[in-house]
Amino acid sequence: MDLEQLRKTAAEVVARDDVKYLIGWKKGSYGSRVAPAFVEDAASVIELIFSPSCTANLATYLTLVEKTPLPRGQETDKRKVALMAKGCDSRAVVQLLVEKGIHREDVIVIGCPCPGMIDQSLLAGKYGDTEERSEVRWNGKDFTLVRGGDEIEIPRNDVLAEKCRLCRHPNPVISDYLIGEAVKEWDPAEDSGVGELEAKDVDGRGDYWEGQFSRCVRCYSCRNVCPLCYCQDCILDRLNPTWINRAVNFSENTAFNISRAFHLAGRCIECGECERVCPANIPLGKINRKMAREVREKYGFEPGLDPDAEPFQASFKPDDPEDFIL
Amino acid sequence: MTEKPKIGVYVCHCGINISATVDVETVADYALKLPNVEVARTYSYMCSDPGQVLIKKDIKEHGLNRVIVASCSPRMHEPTFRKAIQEAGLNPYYLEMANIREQCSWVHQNIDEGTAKSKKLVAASVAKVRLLEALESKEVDAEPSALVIGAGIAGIQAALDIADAGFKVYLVEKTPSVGGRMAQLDKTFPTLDCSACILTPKMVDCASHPNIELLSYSEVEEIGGYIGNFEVKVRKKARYVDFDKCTGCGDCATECRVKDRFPSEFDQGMGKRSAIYLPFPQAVPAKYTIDPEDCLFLSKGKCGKAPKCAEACRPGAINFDQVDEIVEFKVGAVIVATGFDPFDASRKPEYGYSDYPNVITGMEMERLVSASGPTGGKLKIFTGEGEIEPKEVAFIKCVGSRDESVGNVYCSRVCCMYVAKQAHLLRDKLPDANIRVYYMDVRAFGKGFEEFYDRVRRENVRYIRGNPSEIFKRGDKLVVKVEDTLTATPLEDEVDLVVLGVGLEPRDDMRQTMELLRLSQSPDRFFLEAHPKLRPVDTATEGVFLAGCCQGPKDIPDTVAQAKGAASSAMIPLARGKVMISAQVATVDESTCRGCGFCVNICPYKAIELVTVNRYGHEIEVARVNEALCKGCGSCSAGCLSDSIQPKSFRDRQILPQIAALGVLK
Amino acid sequence: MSENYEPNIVAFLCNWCSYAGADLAGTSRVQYPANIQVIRVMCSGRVNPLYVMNALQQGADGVLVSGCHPGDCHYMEGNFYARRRLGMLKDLMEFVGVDPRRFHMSWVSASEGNKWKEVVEKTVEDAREAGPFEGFRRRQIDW
Amino acid sequence: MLLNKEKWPEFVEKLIGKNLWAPKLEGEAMRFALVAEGEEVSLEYGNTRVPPKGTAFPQTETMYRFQLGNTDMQEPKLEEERILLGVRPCDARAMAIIEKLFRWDYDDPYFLKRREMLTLVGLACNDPGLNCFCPSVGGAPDSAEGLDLLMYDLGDSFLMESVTTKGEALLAETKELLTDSDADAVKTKEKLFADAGAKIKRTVDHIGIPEGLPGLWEDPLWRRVSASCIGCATCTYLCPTCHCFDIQDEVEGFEARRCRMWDSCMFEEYTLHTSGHNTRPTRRERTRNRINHKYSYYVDKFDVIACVGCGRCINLCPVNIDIVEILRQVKEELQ
Repeated sequence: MDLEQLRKTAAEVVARDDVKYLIGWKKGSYGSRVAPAFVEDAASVIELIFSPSCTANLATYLTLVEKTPLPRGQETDKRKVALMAKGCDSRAVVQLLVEKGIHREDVIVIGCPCPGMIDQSLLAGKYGDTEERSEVRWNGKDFTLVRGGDEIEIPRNDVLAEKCRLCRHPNPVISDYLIGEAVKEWDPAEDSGVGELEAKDVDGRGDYWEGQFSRCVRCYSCRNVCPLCYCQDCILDRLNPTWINRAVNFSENTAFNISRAFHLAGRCIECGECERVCPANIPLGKINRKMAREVREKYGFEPGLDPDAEPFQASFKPDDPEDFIL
Repeated sequence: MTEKPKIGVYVCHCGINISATVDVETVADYALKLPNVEVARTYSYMCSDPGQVLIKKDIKEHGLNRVIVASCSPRMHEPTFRKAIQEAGLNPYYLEMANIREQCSWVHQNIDEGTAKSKKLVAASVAKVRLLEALESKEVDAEPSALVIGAGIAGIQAALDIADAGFKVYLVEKTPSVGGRMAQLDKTFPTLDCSACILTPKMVDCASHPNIELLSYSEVEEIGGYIGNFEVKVRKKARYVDFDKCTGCGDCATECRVKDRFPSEFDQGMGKRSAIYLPFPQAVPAKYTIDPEDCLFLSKGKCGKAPKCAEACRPGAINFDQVDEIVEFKVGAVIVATGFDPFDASRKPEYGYSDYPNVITGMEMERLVSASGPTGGKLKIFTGEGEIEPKEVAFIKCVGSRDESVGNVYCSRVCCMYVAKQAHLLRDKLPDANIRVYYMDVRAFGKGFEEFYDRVRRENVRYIRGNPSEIFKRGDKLVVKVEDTLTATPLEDEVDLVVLGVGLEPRDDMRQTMELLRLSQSPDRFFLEAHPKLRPVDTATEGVFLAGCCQGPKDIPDTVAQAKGAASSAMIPLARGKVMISAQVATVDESTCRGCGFCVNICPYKAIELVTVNRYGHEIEVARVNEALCKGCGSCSAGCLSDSIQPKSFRDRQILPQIAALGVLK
Repeated sequence: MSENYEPNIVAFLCNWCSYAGADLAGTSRVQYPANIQVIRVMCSGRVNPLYVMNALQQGADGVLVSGCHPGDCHYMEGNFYARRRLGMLKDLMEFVGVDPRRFHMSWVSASEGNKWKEVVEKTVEDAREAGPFEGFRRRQIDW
Repeated sequence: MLLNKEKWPEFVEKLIGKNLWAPKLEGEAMRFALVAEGEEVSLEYGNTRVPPKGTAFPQTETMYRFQLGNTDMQEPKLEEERILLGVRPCDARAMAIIEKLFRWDYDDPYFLKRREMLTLVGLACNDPGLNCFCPSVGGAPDSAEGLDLLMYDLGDSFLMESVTTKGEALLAETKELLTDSDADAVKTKEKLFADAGAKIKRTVDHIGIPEGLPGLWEDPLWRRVSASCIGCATCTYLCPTCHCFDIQDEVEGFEARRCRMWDSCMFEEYTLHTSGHNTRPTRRERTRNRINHKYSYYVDKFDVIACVGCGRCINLCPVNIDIVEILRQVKEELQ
């Protein structure tokens, strides 16, 4: 990744009068963590980075904008927002366009072709973690961890995030600027996580998910981090009617997770954020990927690729599968 | 502030229809213990006058504000009880019915089971009725005009009736002339009237009627809106002939450089026309049209030194620069009279229609026997070798009808009689010919049909029961291979002419019309009526009616009758000037709507649009329902991720407690 | 599993086809198991797939959704939406461990009283085989 | 007293019958759970993912049950006594800190009854976590506050020190497994835990912060530090001192219960009024509140910082919002 080019482009973009800010990544507060950066002026572009730690999908911030009541006479800020986007992030942008969550003219996509991201917990688990800042870099085939004065070579598959192992779209599917060259796509690994579960019988899967969902604390980080969960008022928070009780127990947690997964069917762009942020380590990605695969294979649809597509959940084909109908 | 629900539960015995397998007293006792239930009673016939009086009296005396009737299907008596509680001063939508007859007492025999299930159904009704809302039906103004699509006999008749009643009619016809299929027919069965003689006056009438705006050579492009307020866009295709200047003299066609080179659609391709043409001599309007594909000047850009038609036209009506024109107007009702297509006989290759010129269809026969047809009414048949006057003629019925192999299971209803009629006409013209009709059944069900069939048989037309399997050529004859199923004799019948009694099929372009008006098809692929018995001219789209063969095969009198029916139905909103729109429509909570537009995509009635609203200074998009267009199906709601769009009376907050009651209670 | 376990089935029927079909079964005095209780909606397209989950959570052992045959929908397309949504839901539920025998969908027209009976019998039988729903039922959790 | 590690399984066995809860590995994370077999207990952990506050302050708690349209209430029976084994000192301190709130203007029966029935057996930290900063906020890897009994891992044995009579009772019950401690053991302990304290690198200088925070009400730093917040409850639900709850009526059919459950000030609806007005309309105000509550309001009211430096909110924040970093910036603004 050419940081020079990134920062130059970013400076150019944020200097524009019609741009509010740029959302990108900067170094985090410890270890090899990164944090979202909101760059408002050209001087601040120096903090922007793009590294294998930039696993998060920043597209969620496009819809997290809080619209508090404006004093009378005050105009809304209609300036554009620029966003650094990897392949998966750009799919979220496309899906948001499909769902009118954002308008094309309101967003500038700074496409970042993505050679694959790391899973911080894998890295910490296998290579330890430090309070002092470190950095992970791409070194062509693998990763290099720069910590203290040391450079540690890390085999790619040791710490590659699961979503990246399965990735089919590492290059941005939409962009206004492209930083560097498109990366060569790799063969997505077989989705063994989903496959193993499918191999179980239905009770086996029930037991598995009971173990998982029982741990859910309903912090809603999975929902809040999801770029496509952008309802003003989520039905899971609703009291009239109450779809899901607030009580935290296996029953409500399961209902919550089924609802969440169902709402994302045909919409999820497999950025893996829900699973990454879950403090209870619930493998939510498995459900989302399972549904994404069903949608792809049975219905021939893949979300987040075509801004002009009809939303999957709001369309049908006369020959949709109906083998399950009596 | 919503008032506290006070519920009355009325459990009907329905004579012994319910009480034989449901202990209605136990059900009522149980109901009385449910939350907010003030009164619970049973009665022998709740729908009877005393039954209704009982409810009304309780509403007044106990101050009930919700009513549950546990009786028959709501599809049966919901309107009855709505009316009853309304008469007692309650909003009619404060009613819920528990179907303990059709879906309980009649289908379960064990009284314990029936009683237990009835209790749950009543409890579920209590759960829902507490949360129902008062609804008001609204009225909107209706445009006092109608659109009729298709100007065959059905469209013409419907247009004339509506126009005669004093309403404006837009009559849209795709082809250059009105008249449709009936204009192509020679005589009509069983009366043998001259088809043209009875039709042409009506054609002329509809062109000259002050209330009819005839849009010939035009197609409907778009229909929006709803009953009383349809917004219509029509494309008037360019004729390349100035409509007002053309006198219909025909000099242009005579002079056309490609004179009589093209198969005439009207003559089923057996006659020829020029590139500039009048479809048939009696065409209305009597205005010439240039076929842009046939015209040398329009298709190739060059026609000699200059187009001869333009030179020949004294009024100077030829205008090659003419373009399509879009006409927009509003109507209150729409009649679809788009007709049919004759079955394409080449889809039965075993009959050799594509191979042998002396295998012809019934429609071609009509043109052949017509005095105004391509042969002037003479039966000259080209066999491939030469022209003959046929001596041996075979008719085959049910070609493309009652035939699963071509996907048409239905009977086309007219073939039996038109074949009989054509056999009769042929007998007139060829007194010595041997005429036989191969048939599966003869269905002579209409007025005068059986008599006519008898007459034809007496005229020495032989009816042989058998469905030919193949037609092939042997020498200069056609061989019809068939088994006479009455005598179980295989035959190889040598003939000069085979007439295929082709059936009627839905029009090739009907999908367009379906999408325009959101109509459905019945299994036979013709348009689906709202109810096969009681609403045969209505469609599921309110304000849209069907006339003629687009709804199913029909003969002329049935078509005219249905056209008149459709016209009279269409005139109801026009005459009232108002239309009632359903109260059970979807409604949007704009404070939670995220403006994704899923509902807009889903709505089959285009009843939802995204509008920009100001939410505390921010411009945001939210969905909005046009209540007049909404039918309350609720598909939008199930697709709404934020639960923001809800059909009234079937809201999630009304259904979820029902689910809970059915699930939890034992 | 209890000897005399009777599955509790909640069914969602569209007003125009399946509810009418169930009414016809009644008018024709066709007999079928009493385990099924119907909630009438205007169109199968109205059935929010989460109703199915909700019904199981709230005590149903099986759920049935029934609508018009494709092409026959009173609202033209509602059943197509229902088919797609509920097909997805079925896959999802099965993946998270809900026995597929607990959820069925059918097309029953207004004239198919006998088909309605068959559908009910199949739904009840399947739910019976699957046994009482012990998954994420709300009642079992600390009420 | 000393417990030789060879006797550890026996020690655990003895407690199992007494409703013993201890950290268990669930998935990839540790969580307090009921122990059925001794082997399930694991003390190889930095800290549990979810703090044990739920044992006295359950995430969901039934207050009473009722029927719709009926005023009769049934209260649930109170849970039995239980022992929490392996509580980290920070989490135990947190219990003591939130108890102040639950005893404040009136005694909260739900919390106090449960708290009373708990015996907390602590385990001092030999190896504090990456983002631990307990010494900065009044704690220590071997703090005994809030505990009934504290165990120090000395390698081959645990040094057991009772803190309360409950702790003493427990030692008495297990005395056949214990041996008397000696000066060496105490020395080892002191050395080990001085070292443990020294391993802690992250620090917060809170001097002046409680008094200073109100003055930074409109400071731009709040927008800065909250910009990336996604508004989830990870930081608050996993916080051992966060104690906010919401009360809801849950209805099923015609039966209902009134219950209370954890709430989070990071949720939009936390301060949403029926009118639609929200006193903390954006994540800026919510983040500001979280810091103010812990480092100013609570200090003002109870004279203690409502943060024990366990580091969970830092470790698990999806977007690397780091309370140590925020407090550093606060301090910077104050100077």
